[in-house]
Amino acid sequence: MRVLSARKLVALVAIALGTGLGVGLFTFTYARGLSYFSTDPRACINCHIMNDEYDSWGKASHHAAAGCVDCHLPRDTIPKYIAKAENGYRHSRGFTFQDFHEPIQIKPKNSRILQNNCLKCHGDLMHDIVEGSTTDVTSVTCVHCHASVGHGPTR
Amino acid sequence: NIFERKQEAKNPYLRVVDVTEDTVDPAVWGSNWPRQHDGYKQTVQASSTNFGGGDAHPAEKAEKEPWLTRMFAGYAFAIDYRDRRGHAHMLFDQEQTRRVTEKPQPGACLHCHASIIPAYRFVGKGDVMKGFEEVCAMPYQKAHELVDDKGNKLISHPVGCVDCHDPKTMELRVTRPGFLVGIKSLKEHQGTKDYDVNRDATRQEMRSFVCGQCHVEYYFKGDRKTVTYPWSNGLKVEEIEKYYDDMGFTDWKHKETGAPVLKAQHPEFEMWNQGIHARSGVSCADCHMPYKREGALKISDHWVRSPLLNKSRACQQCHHYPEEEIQARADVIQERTHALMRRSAAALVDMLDAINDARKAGAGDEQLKAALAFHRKAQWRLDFVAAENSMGFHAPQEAARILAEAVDYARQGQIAAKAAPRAPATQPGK
Amino acid sequence: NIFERKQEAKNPYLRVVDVTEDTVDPAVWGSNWPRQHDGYKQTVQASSTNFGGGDAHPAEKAEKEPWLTRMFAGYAFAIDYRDRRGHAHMLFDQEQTRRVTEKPQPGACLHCHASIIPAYRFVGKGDVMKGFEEVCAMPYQKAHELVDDKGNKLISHPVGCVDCHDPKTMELRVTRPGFLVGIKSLKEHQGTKDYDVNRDATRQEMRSFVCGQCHVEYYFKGDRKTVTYPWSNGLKVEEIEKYYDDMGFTDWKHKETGAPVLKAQHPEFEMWNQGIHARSGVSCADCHMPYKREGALKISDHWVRSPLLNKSRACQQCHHYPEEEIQARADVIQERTHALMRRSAAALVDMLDAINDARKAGAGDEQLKAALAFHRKAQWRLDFVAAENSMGFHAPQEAARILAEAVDYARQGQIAAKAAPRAPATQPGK
Ligand code: HEC
Ligand code: HEC
Ligand code: HEC
Ligand code: HEC
Ligand code: HEC
Ligand code: HEC
Ligand code: HEC
Ligand code: HEC
Ligand code: HEC
Ligand code: HEC
Ligand code: HEC
Ligand code: HEC
Ligand code: HEC
Ligand code: HEC
Ligand SMILES: [Ca+2]
Ligand SMILES: [Ca+2]
Repeated sequence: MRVLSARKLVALVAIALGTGLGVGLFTFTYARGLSYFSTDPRACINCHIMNDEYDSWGKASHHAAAGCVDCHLPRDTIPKYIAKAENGYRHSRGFTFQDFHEPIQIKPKNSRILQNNCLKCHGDLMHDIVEGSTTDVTSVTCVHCHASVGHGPTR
Repeated sequence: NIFERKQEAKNPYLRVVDVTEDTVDPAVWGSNWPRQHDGYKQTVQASSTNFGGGDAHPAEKAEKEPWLTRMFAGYAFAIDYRDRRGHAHMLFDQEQTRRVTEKPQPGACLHCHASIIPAYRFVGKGDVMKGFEEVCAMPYQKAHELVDDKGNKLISHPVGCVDCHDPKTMELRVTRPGFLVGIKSLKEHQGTKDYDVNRDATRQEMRSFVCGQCHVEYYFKGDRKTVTYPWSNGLKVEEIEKYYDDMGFTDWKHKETGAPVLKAQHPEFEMWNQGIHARSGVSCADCHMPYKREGALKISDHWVRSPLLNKSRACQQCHHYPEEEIQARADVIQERTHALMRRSAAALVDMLDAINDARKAGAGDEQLKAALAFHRKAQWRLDFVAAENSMGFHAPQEAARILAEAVDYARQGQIAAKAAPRAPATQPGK
Repeated sequence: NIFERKQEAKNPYLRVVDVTEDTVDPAVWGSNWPRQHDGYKQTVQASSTNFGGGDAHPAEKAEKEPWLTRMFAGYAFAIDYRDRRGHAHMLFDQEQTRRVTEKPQPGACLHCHASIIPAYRFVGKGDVMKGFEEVCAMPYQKAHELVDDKGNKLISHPVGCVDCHDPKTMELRVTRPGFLVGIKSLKEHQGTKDYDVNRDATRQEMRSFVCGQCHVEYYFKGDRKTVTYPWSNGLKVEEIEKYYDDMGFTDWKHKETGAPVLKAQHPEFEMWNQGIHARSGVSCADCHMPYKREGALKISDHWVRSPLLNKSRACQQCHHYPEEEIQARADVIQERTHALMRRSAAALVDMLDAINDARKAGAGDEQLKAALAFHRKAQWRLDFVAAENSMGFHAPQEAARILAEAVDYARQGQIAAKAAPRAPATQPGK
């Protein structure tokens, strides 16, 4: 492993704290919890449970434009690492205990991250239509019409 | 939560002119929002589909569906009842219809055919609700010719930007008193007190509510002809029927049978509400005003029209099938509905014939009581689907269900008429 | 745990025993594919939903729907007609039904209730088609007791692995002669000559065709009682009716009215074909055998049952709504259908009464001709929806359409019966 930058180290601690609770470092390292640092989509399929999303991402319109983290993690550094810790904890826990809801469903908080990321790339084009509401509950969400951009049609 | 962007309350649009609550002319708004205005102007264009309206000279509906003339016997709709067309024509079409030129109509008609709120405000001296009630009660022509203090006509435009948008923020809002009151009564029925649509609705709901201002069943309440939406028992066909039955309301006495019947008008909002799209949060604007890209901007297409003329934008974002397949799906639904509508109409006509025969043979209102009650029920249902403008698309199974009931009641009416005692006064011992 | 999971992902298909075309016992296959076999075994379990079958002691359908007894007057279904339940019970339930114990039935019945192809092959001396025809023509008990050269019973298992899977490749395949012939005639009608389902169907199609082997409308053709699927005019209710009308087929003479009526049996495949799911390529297996994850493996759930018992896998893969919302959507559809079914049934019963009255008053077959023709049409439609097992879910608008027609024909039959001349022989001058 390469020497970690200070920033990443801080993040690792955050993740480890989250992950440590009830799961233990074994899961985390064996299942490549560190892949949460990576922006390489292949990192996400260190858990086979993400295979479907990976495969479908590869066939959907954005695979050349955006990787998993571009859509699913916040852009700003601190929020990003908090989200990584939170999700890293939950995913590791889920993978170990196999007690999550299937089919996997995006959580409301992660939906908002997603919506923000659409706007990160497409905000200018969207200017007129989203004005005044982006991620609040009364907003018109992008996936209402574009549910297939990340992973192709689901139905 | 920390990674949510703070919402900016600033006004986003660059404005070159000022628009206010009194700016009814869309062209003025057009200087600020030329793209939306361009779309809006397109609504003058002729356009039509298998079942959708929109010709330059809209046909009489009875040309394709001759039974309508019998269904409406004795009512203004038997004189002149045409296919709808684009928003730009709504005021003109109302002025010209023989329902208005040959029959006295109230100012109430203008509620949905003109950019009318400034007129209400003027007449009500600032109180829109009061003005609304007064204008409803005026004769149509008098209301239409209202002028303000400077002698300028108050009513001169069809639905305009100000009817759906707050001129300050450009947010969607509902302006029509009929809807404000109607939705409140519906929400109360559903257990929510003091519902204020402009305060409590979500943005996605507003994308349907602005249309629900007009695309609804209505009646004129009382002598003052107040436009009213009969929703306090719910939006389903039998819930609205109950509303009318409970208050003993009737639109007119059917000329052939004498039954006290109801007229259903364009219940798009009510029907859509029973469908799977509404359940899935798909709004009127999603299909009828889909987003379109113009250069560096994405905007809502203000050319409100049949989505089947615009399938790539209106349907394909959600349904990834070729356009032909999308059209075919709509066709299956609409053709099933149309066949059932014809079937119900045939039953209705048979019933009318049977009642007429019974009358000729001497049966009176008393003997025909059961038959006439069936007539009212059957016709209400058939008309509800026929007057709804999507030919069943907005709620396919619901439309079929309503027509099934229409058939049943019409045939039962026919049976009751045949069984009605003839010339009863002269029958001895019975 | 994670270690195990990574291992599992590697080799799913290790065979420990050999299976052949003659291996009808699923337990043997179970040694190779224990997960699928575990699911298969679950089909013994009792389970039921609002409208779905599955109790341990399936109720007589007439308990909930008493009108069925009158609809089936004079036919075996009036004696004993229960809710369906899981696949494991199919052979037992057939052996036990009073339709079999009290009425003579042909070997044809076994076509869909047993793992029967080896028996056909044996009787046909290698020719499955020939054996099929011969077994159909035998009396039920004789067919059921067939033994092979060694004296082993040939028919002892309900539907098993071999009925849907090629033992060599595990690929899906259709084995039932009724379906092989039926789908060929349908494809021919649609313009495709010489269709061979096992050669020409796509994998996704096969995921429905294996079920269409049995979940279909059928009749026994001719004296030899050959199981036949009446599809050569198409799969819609009126297309199948035309098939029967053209050949003058009738299942039985209705005991009350004497009308030559038809019996509809479980037309799931036909109804599904009219729905939006079929159009969208959603197969029976997608909903009734959804994928489930067992460790790192994804397998098809072989516990074939109501998808409403398994909404997360059966529906949420495509519809991202909470389970309660999915249930509510199904409820709306099924309740609408059920209400319409009751409405048609009431109309049917009124018609039966009217015909009975006319007969009592002396009307004969000649005078009742029109009424009896309506009876046949109405009953066929009502039964088509009632016998279909999804209470309208597989094609909501189509089910409502069919019921609307049923109401119309039943009421017209009632009218015709009331109008039928009474005691005609003695009427002078006519
Ligand atoms: C272009 C944006 C985009 C990219 C890139 C992307 N996704 Fe997604 N992802 C989405 C959208 C949109 C959804 C659906 C959200 C919804 O239904 O509300 C989603 C949902 C998911 C879900 C939840 C399952 C579900 O259907 O709700 C998972 C897991 C997931 N993505 C993983 C991944 C992985 C792993 C990658 C990279 C291989 C990836 N995503 C790349 C946009 C994206
Ligand atoms: C440690 C194994 C593992 C790795 C690595 C992993 N995931 Fe997941 N993921 C899971 C599990 C298990 C779930 C289901 C958890 C749940 O639903 O509570 C899940 C759920 C999700 C969801 C939907 C649920 C939610 O939290 O909103 C998204 C989106 C997602 N993953 C994206 C990703 C992305 C992007 C990556 C790579 C950066 C990734 N995953 C890497 C195991 C993993
Ligand atoms: C990392 C940047 C990025 C993110 C994040 C992103 N996109 Fe895109 N998107 C692109 C690029 C680049 C294109 C292709 C170029 C173009 O047409 O503008 C594109 C194209 C599209 C298109 C047109 C092509 C198509 O698939 O129909 C849509 C719609 C779209 N994006 C919606 C979304 C939505 C919705 C999200 C969030 C769920 C999202 N995008 C997230 C960069 C991004
Ligand atoms: C109500 C439906 C709807 C919603 C909500 C929606 N879109 Fe779209 N979007 C459309 C339609 C329709 C088009 C096609 C426009 C056209 O073809 O002119 C489109 C086109 C696009 C395009 C491609 C433009 C092009 O032609 O290159 C992008 C990118 C996009 N949308 C992103 C988004 C983002 C980001 C959001 C959320 C802020 C969003 N959309 C919300 C319906 C919607
Ligand atoms: C899912 C898409 C969808 C939604 C949502 C929807 N509609 Fe429609 N609407 C259609 C289709 C499709 C037609 C049939 C058009 C045709 O026959 O050409 C139609 C027809 C109409 C028509 C007649 C159009 C014509 O050209 O004659 C009106 C008016 C209408 N809808 C109003 C509404 C209103 C008001 C709402 C919301 C309360 C609504 N629609 C919601 C798809 C939709
Ligand atoms: C102020 C009343 C009013 C409002 C608000 C309104 N409509 Fe209309 N709409 C009408 C009238 C009146 C007509 C018929 C015009 C005619 O035939 O002259 C019409 C016609 C239509 C047509 C038929 C167009 C054609 O080309 O055949 C459609 C579609 C439609 N409206 C949809 C909508 C939708 C969607 C909304 C909301 C976004 C909406 N309307 C809002 C009153 C209204
Ligand atoms: C509650 C709103 C509302 C009221 C009140 C209303 N209309 Fe309309 N009108 C509509 C809508 C929406 C349409 C378009 C849909 C359609 O044609 O069914 C329409 C269509 C029309 C049309 C064109 C199609 C046709 O029917 O020939 C005429 C003419 C018309 N209205 C006249 C009138 C008259 C006269 C009155 C008063 C007696 C009236 N309207 C009251 C909403 C309304
Ligand atoms: C019948 C109702 C109706 C009328 C009339 C109407 N609009 Fe809109 N308008 C809408 C709807 C619905 C939206 C979508 C708003 C949303 O999603 O929040 C919209 C959105 C807009 C937006 C925001 C950007 C966009 O395109 O989504 C602007 C700007 C706008 N309209 C301008 C106008 C102008 C200018 C006029 C008059 C020429 C006008 N509107 C007339 C219903 C209407
Ligand atoms: C914003 C998304 C959206 C738009 C736009 C949309 N639909 Fe749908 N449609 C749905 C959803 C959601 C369902 C319900 C099924 C589901 O939950 O997946 C559905 C269901 C349907 C069905 C099957 C249900 C039925 O009523 O029989 C048809 C047909 C259909 N849509 C056609 C259309 C057509 C035609 C258009 C364009 C005029 C359209 N849709 C526009 C989202 C949409
Ligand atoms: C989109 C999902 C879906 C598809 C595809 C589908 N079904 Fe169903 N099916 C259902 C639902 C939902 C029910 C209603 C279950 C209930 O009432 O509990 C049902 C009911 C049934 C029942 C009665 C089940 C019981 O428990 O009583 C049978 C048998 C059946 N379907 C067979 C089929 C066959 C055969 C096919 C293909 C030709 C098929 N289904 C296709 C969803 C589906
Ligand atoms: C060999 C004939 C045959 C085949 C093949 C077959 N079924 Fe069945 N199925 C039956 C019979 C017979 C019953 C009724 C058993 C009983 O009630 O004893 C039944 C019952 C059912 C039930 C009701 C279960 C319950 O618990 O109530 C469902 C659901 C069902 N089948 C679906 C399917 C599906 C889906 C397929 C294809 C994957 C399929 N069937 C293939 C003959 C068959
Ligand atoms: C074409 C295939 C097929 C044939 C032939 C067939 N069945 Fe069935 N049978 C089924 C299916 C599928 C079900 C489950 C669905 C249902 O109950 O409607 C079933 C259900 C049953 C049931 C349980 C429910 C009930 O009806 O009480 C009995 C008993 C039964 N069949 C007896 C028979 C008898 C007796 C015959 C011959 C006269 C026969 N079956 C011929 C396919 C068939
Ligand atoms: C009523 C039909 C039916 C019966 C009986 C049946 N299967 Fe299947 N089986 C299916 C279907 C449908 C699939 C999905 C195949 C596909 O998608 O190509 C399947 C798939 C499989 C697979 C592939 C892996 C998977 O789970 O998708 C195996 C292995 C399998 N079945 C074994 C068995 C065994 C062992 C039995 C007997 C215990 C059996 N099957 C009985 C219909 C059936
Ligand atoms: C493999 C995908 C898939 C599965 C599994 C599936 N659906 Fe659907 N469903 C669809 C599609 C596709 C449509 C049509 C609308 C569209 O094109 O988006 C649809 C439409 C619907 C509709 C609206 C149409 C109608 O008939 O009213 C309902 C309700 C529905 N589905 C319920 C269910 C339920 C309940 C289940 C589980 C028993 C289920 N679906 C399983 C894909 C699926
Ligand atoms: Ca009315
Ligand atoms: Ca039959």
